[in-house]
Amino acid sequence: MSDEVKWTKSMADVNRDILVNLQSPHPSYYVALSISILLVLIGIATLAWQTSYGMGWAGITSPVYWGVYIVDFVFWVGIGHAGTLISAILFLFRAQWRNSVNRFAEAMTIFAVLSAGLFPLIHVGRIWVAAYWMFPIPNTNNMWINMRSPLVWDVFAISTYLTVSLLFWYMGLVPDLASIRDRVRGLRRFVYGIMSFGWRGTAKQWHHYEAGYGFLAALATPLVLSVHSVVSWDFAMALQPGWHTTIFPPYFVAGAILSGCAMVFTLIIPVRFMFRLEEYIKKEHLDACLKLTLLTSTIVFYAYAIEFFIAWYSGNPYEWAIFEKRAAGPYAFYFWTMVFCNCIFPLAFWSKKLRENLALSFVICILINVGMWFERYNIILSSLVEDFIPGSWGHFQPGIAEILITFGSFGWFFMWFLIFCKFFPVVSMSEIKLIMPKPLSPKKIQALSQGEH
Amino acid sequence: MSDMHDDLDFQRSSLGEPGNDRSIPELNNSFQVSSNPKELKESDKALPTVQEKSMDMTEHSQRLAFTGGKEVFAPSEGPFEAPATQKISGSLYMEAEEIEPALAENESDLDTIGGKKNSLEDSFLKADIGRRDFLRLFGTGAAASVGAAACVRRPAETAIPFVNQPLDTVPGRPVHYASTCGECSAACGVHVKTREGRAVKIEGNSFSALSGGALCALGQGSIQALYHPERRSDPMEKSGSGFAKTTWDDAFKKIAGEISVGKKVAIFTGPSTGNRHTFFKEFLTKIGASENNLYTYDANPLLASLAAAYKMAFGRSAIARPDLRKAQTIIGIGSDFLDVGYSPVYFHKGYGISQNVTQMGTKGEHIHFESYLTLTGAKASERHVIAPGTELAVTLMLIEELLNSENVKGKESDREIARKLISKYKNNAPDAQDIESLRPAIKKTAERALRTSATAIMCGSTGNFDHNGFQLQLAAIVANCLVGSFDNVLELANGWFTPPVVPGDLARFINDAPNYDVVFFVDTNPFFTVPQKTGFHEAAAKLKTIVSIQAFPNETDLAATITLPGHHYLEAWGDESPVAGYWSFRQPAVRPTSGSRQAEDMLMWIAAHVSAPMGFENYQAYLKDKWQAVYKLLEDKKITYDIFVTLALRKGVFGKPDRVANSDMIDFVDSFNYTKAARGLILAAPFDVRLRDGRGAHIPILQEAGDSLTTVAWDTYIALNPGFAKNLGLRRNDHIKISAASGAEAVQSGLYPLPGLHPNVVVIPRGNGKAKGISKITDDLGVDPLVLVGGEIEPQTGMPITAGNVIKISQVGGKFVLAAMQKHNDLANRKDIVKTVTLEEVKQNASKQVELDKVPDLYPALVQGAYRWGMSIDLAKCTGCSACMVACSIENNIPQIGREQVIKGREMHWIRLDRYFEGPIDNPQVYFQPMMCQHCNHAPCEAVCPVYATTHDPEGINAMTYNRCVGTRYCANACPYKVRRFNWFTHAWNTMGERPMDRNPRALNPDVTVRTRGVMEKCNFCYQRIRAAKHEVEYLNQGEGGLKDGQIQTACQQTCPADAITFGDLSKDQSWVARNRKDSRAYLALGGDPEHKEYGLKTLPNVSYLAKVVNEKLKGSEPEHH
Amino acid sequence: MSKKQTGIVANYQYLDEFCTAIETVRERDDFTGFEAFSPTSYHEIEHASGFKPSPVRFFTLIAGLTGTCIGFALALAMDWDWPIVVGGKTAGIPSLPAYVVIGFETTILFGAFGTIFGMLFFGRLGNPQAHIVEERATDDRFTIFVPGVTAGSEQATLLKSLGAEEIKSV
Amino acid sequence: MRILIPYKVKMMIKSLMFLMFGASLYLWAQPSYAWWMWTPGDTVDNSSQSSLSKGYKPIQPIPFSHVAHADKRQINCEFCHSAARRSTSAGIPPLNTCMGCHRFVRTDKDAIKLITQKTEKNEPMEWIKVNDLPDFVRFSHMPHVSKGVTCQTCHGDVQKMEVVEQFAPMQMGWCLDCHRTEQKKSHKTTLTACQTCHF
Repeated sequence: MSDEVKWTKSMADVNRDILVNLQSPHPSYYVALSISILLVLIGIATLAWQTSYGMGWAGITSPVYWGVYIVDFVFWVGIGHAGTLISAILFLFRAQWRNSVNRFAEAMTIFAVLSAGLFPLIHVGRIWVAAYWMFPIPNTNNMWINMRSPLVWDVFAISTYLTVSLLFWYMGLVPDLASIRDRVRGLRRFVYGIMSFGWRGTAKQWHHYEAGYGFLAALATPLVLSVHSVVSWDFAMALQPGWHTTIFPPYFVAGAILSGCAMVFTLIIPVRFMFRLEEYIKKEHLDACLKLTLLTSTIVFYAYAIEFFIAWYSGNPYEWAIFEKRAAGPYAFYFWTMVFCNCIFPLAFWSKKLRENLALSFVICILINVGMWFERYNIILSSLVEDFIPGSWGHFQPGIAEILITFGSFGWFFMWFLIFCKFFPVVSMSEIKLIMPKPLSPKKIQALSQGEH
Repeated sequence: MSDMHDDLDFQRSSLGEPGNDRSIPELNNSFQVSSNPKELKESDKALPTVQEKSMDMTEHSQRLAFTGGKEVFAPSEGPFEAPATQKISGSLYMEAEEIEPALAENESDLDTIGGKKNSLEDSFLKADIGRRDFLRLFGTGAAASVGAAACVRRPAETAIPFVNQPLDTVPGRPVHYASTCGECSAACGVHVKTREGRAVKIEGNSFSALSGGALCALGQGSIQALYHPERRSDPMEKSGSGFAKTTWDDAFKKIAGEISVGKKVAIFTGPSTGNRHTFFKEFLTKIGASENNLYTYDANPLLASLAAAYKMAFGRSAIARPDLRKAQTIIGIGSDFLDVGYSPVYFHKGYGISQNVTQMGTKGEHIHFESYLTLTGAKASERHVIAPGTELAVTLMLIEELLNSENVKGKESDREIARKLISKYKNNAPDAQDIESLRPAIKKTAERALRTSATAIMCGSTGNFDHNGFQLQLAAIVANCLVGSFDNVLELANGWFTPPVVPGDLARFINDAPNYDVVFFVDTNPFFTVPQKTGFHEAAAKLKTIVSIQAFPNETDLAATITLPGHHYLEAWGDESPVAGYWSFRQPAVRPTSGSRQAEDMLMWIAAHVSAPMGFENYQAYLKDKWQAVYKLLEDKKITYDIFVTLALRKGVFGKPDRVANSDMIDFVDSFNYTKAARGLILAAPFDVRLRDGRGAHIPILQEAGDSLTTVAWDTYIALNPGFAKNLGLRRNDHIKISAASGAEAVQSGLYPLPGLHPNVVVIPRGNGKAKGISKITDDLGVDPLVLVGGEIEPQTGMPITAGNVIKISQVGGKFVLAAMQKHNDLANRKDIVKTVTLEEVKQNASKQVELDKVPDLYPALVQGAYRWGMSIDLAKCTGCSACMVACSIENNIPQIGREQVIKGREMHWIRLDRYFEGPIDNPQVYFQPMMCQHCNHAPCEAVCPVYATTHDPEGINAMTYNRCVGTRYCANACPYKVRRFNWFTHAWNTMGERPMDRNPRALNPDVTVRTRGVMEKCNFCYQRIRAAKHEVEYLNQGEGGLKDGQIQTACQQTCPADAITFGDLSKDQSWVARNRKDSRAYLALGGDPEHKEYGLKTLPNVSYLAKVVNEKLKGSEPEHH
Repeated sequence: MSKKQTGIVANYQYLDEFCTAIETVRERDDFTGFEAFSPTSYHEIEHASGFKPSPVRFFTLIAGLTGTCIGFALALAMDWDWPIVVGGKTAGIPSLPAYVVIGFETTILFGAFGTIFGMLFFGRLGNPQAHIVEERATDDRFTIFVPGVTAGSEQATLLKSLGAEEIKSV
Repeated sequence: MRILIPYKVKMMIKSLMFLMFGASLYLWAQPSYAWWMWTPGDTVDNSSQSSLSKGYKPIQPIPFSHVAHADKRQINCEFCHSAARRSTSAGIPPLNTCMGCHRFVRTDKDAIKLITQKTEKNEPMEWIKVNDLPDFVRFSHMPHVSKGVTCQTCHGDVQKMEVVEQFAPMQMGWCLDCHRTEQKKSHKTTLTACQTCHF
């Protein structure tokens, strides 16, 4: 694919252009950062308020015991998926366009998982004992945790995912940090020197690095597929109609990748603008990203359809009642928002012309993010509101705490992301050099072009 | 001895000996500690003068002394109160701080209590702190932090033993006191469970022949009134527009002074069948007034109208006692005898036996005619909706049809009166043509009534007392004569009901009021329950002095010039004789908790100051004297008087039924006047099932339990026929206004379209809409439909006419969201939630045993412990009275959360009463299903908990470990029954809700952990009771051969008046619950259809249901009405 | 490596010349201890250097398998410590299917750590005093460092002849 | 392009952010303190803190000596703590139990004078609890005493203690040590069931 890319920059420009963000980003960067920090502070204050008085300040109620917090959790875990997908799976597939976006896709993964990781804690009723029970040492109770609970699987899956993503991301960063080290002086040189582990870039290091990177990618690949499967088991393992289906793992993974790709795209556009990376994140790369979005969108479309089909085909009255209500009940708005945003609008990406229209694509990707949020809202809430016993049916309306904390989590995510952008190369410098035209001597080029003819 | 119970068993020796002399637990305070009755009297008398300082002491010691090593009380003061620190120099507690005196509630507290230093005490206890604070801070379990700087925290709790431990008190073990419920005139026997002097639970007295161990919701909830924080502790005197505190002495002297002026004194009191009215009469004569100055009144029109009707028909002051156990056919006409009749528990018990579905498929019949849906009507095997106001017409038509039948029973003279009545009625039959369409049904009913050997006809409701309300009772008597129910089902000659009120007294009082200077209003609230237009309020306003003696502040207090806080019935002496000849004694179960006094003692004191002493030291002595008469009934004189009192208390009811010869009916036809029923939209204002006439309105649990039919809690709903509402373009929760046809009076509330209503009837329950300023619970809550009622008073009964008024509806606009707990009202075509069978099917399957536990499973069977606890709920018996919900809440310290939170759906009831409508919307089949934790053997909730907070007990219980719970709420999601409850707030000190329904720590059950916010909770089969019984048997060797079936009763089962709930050991084949599980009607909720190898969710609950028996199975359900 | 080695640095602009240079010098005895630096990892350099497959993979394998064992052992040990019945299923072996997730996750986690440690170990990373011979080596230049020789030596001449842009001594 | 923010504005923004951070910390800190102090059932938790409780030795209102009573004079534990066999609580003796002897014995001691005074005034003695379980533990003395567990097993040699102190950590793991051993012996499955102690 890189063959088609028209590079205007050469390898020599890479470091200079990309590291420019270490000095002076566009002023809009500061605006974005302060908004994010404000949101985080609001979220923290809301959480303090909620924790000191009780979960009642969120809209969750009986029978909707899981609400927006779990929606956010699944949403953020989903967002996190694209990063590892792009860096690991596409690495194994040797899809070269990933080299231009993988760095911040990975960063996005980490910060999204950081956001996601907060939500189980925000969600539990007794945050002050939850952490201790999960790691019960010293174990004065002689009691451990229930390894049969999908929530414990979640803890393992999410923490493994975060750790492995972090390792993967950091491993990719090491050569770039060494580049920075070699470009700065004083304290910064010292700090970056420590962070780069003393990377020197010898052929031997590169040799082991490549091997390690490959194995890490190979390990991360099943992880990507498993994390959202495990998250989906939180639902699929419960008896709840609308949750208790075997299609959930692949369905969730596809949805996660869809939302992740859309989020990558949503982030590329402003980052590309703020850090003037138009020459490195090329239109062709964006195009590839949109194609991936389209692919996952169609998978998700299929999953929605098959979910309905199975609900009908199984003949389970409880199951079908839920699906009937999803499409035509009081929560139909969320359902149709989800269908339109995730399945219908992305169909525009079939057209190359529309794909090239960045503004339109940007809007559609934002809509996909909205749609994916509503997908989780739809799955979690519409199933809970009306399940088996009609006498227990209820209704749900998000509470003020949930809304503020959701915004807070967006602030949290963007805050870390923006801080990352300021201090680390947004584009993987060592990797983008790989996909740029190789620095061959004019002799060699001549020889090659002659060989072609 | 008693006819009902001849055996004198002392089996329950674990009960405290509630003897005459040890009936108040003596505690450590400056009261005289006495072991003989005389001294106790002294202390009772001494109470007012010493209570100020010592009460606090008592309460705190009651709270603190030996709560099993645990303090379960949540601090009531508030979350952020600064803790005190105390100087303790232990090995770990290096830091020591002086307590700041400012922490005391006020200076005087310190001066009087903590400030008096004791030099000896000083030498040992280094820190000088006010004891009050010491107790308050340490005793509340709040933990004073010591050595915060050292980061070591140890809550220093104190253990305060008795000074003199009463003989029957073992710290940590409950003492039960037998007494009699005082919430209504039915006088059910109760056992009050006390722990270290605190009453923690009221249970029905299982020896009581009347209530049989059951109790209604109101009786269960009344414990919350005992410890209600808004009870007054001081007498109040009117000053200006408000009230000012005064002392008892001043108040008494003032009253005595006013009385001695002209002796124009009257007493206006509530219903009583015991010695209370006698005492009042004696008091009145003693101070020189007439005994006719006693007026008795109860808002329930049934009491007066029945008394008046029987007086007219038989010339006796007696009400026939419907012994429904014997009835094979029960015919109800506009009656709600099960929910708010005049003895709901007694009727429930009889009804349960009458309507019991035997394994052979037989069951009593119940045919019901009513204009709006009641719990009684919902239970009927056949229900007919009639136009409001036509109850009498229906009864007369029934009489006509009975007469037409050749099998008609009854004496010839009675038939003659009936014929005369019918001919009179035929001549001016105002409503006959309206109900002509019902004639086939009534004819069939008449035939059925005559076909069976025992029939009871129950007429008249508490709410629908219209112009014909009294005549309806007369007609009912005639009808009952014609089916031969007198002395068959209706006991009139042998143990009849004593009328608790004298008919006509209200009307008489309105007339007589100008003659009086001082009127005592004792335990009655006519200022709320009598409609404004009757003139009662105006008449009363002219009185010079109104003395109001109430256990809880009410509207009468607001209208009074002097209010004196009276005793809650758990603090009071008393007696009732609900059935003539039978006596139920009432003794205090606790020391007065709020500084109140016994009403009769106050009167004695006043009498003494008017220099007309009553001759007794106190009311206790007076009663002991009166009870000598009952003692004389006892033939076995080996039993001393003291033992007799103990025995009588324990038995609940004691005595010998009065007997008279059967008398003939008097011809009353000439004074029988039929008033034509009003046409148009008619108001029905029945009592709320739990709040009754408003006497339960300040009890949070009763508000929160909600109406069973609409599930509306904390509100007054306006119920309309759904079709009618639809035609008006109204939907549920629309804010509507109901106004009187003439006049500006109106009430506004939310609309609830309730199936089973006649289109012409509007139901607005009474009980709420109390005056502002009485209680924060009732402020701005609900409306009182009585403002729509005209001022007419029925002449014979003296009762205000509260029904049959024409009203109109208008829309206010917008929504008034009712706090309805159930959002969906039909079964959504789901087959394995509520199952129904017909009697035919029961007959066919008589010999069949179902095996609910045989479900294919991959996993090996679990290792079972010695027991497998299980429960069975008979849906054919459950009447939806919701006593179980209340009992469960009280037993298990379940918080009440208030209207706003109920609207959000966060009610905490561990046992939920699901109600479903099925079939035609105008006359639907109603199913009630108590739904609590099903204790699944394959519980979906357990496996998903990350921290093992909910696990499977080897004895079959789905255990919930609160302290382990982190509140992921996954279990609640996984539970298909949705019976888990989450603590959204710490309700004990949550100030977020708008009403203080916080639990008073004193009323908490010390055997059950109080849950904090963020913790899941649910039914645990009252494990505290299971463990107590097991320990009793295993370690105290009480009861040989292990636990007996039925020895452990869960709170819900214990109180169930319909005996719908069975609890026991499923591993014993012959236990009651195991047999119920094999019954042909047994099924598991969401358990599929095991007969066809469909096992549903395969959760294998240990709770099984017995299918409801219906006349015909309904194919599908009517579209729901939202 | 307390003392910095001295030697010469040859910078190359072009990848092909750099590869040729590596291929040439790695056969020669007088280039012992030479190091080749590149800003990114071109497979051409790896081929030119003639490396054997990296032993990092054994780290991954062993650590991964250890993870699997630890995952299952952790779950089973907790069950063995207190077998608690939930959902009608006894703890331990009958609940093994549920522990697959735990085992899987620990496999990945340990495998990832093993890989990283392998990479760090073989790459001699985590070295705070790394000898940075040429700063442009992480930017756009390919560099060969030959220790213990001077700028005027035979080796320097050879490197120059192989296309080196410049020769510096460090 | 680099935008220049005036130094003062920068400092203002900085201090504002600092303040907000501080405020949010405070918002956190206060409720945290409140949970710690006021959450019923959480007051004594299973964290390592309460293992320090072992050896807790508060000063009691009077220097009551178990050595003098239980050791020298061999008064049986259950003579005073009489509820132990039949109740959840072992019971601290009421003052009249003390006065049974001390009406006549050692009346000259200050401590005895105090309890005499208190008895006369009908005032209770306020002992400081030494062995205190959290509210959510429904411990019962009855089965333990009835099954022959000696008092000393859990409370230590109280008869040797001049000032009573906490002998055992009284934590769940410590309870379980016995319960598990017993369960292995007796196969009584309820011994380690959660609901045995928590409900």
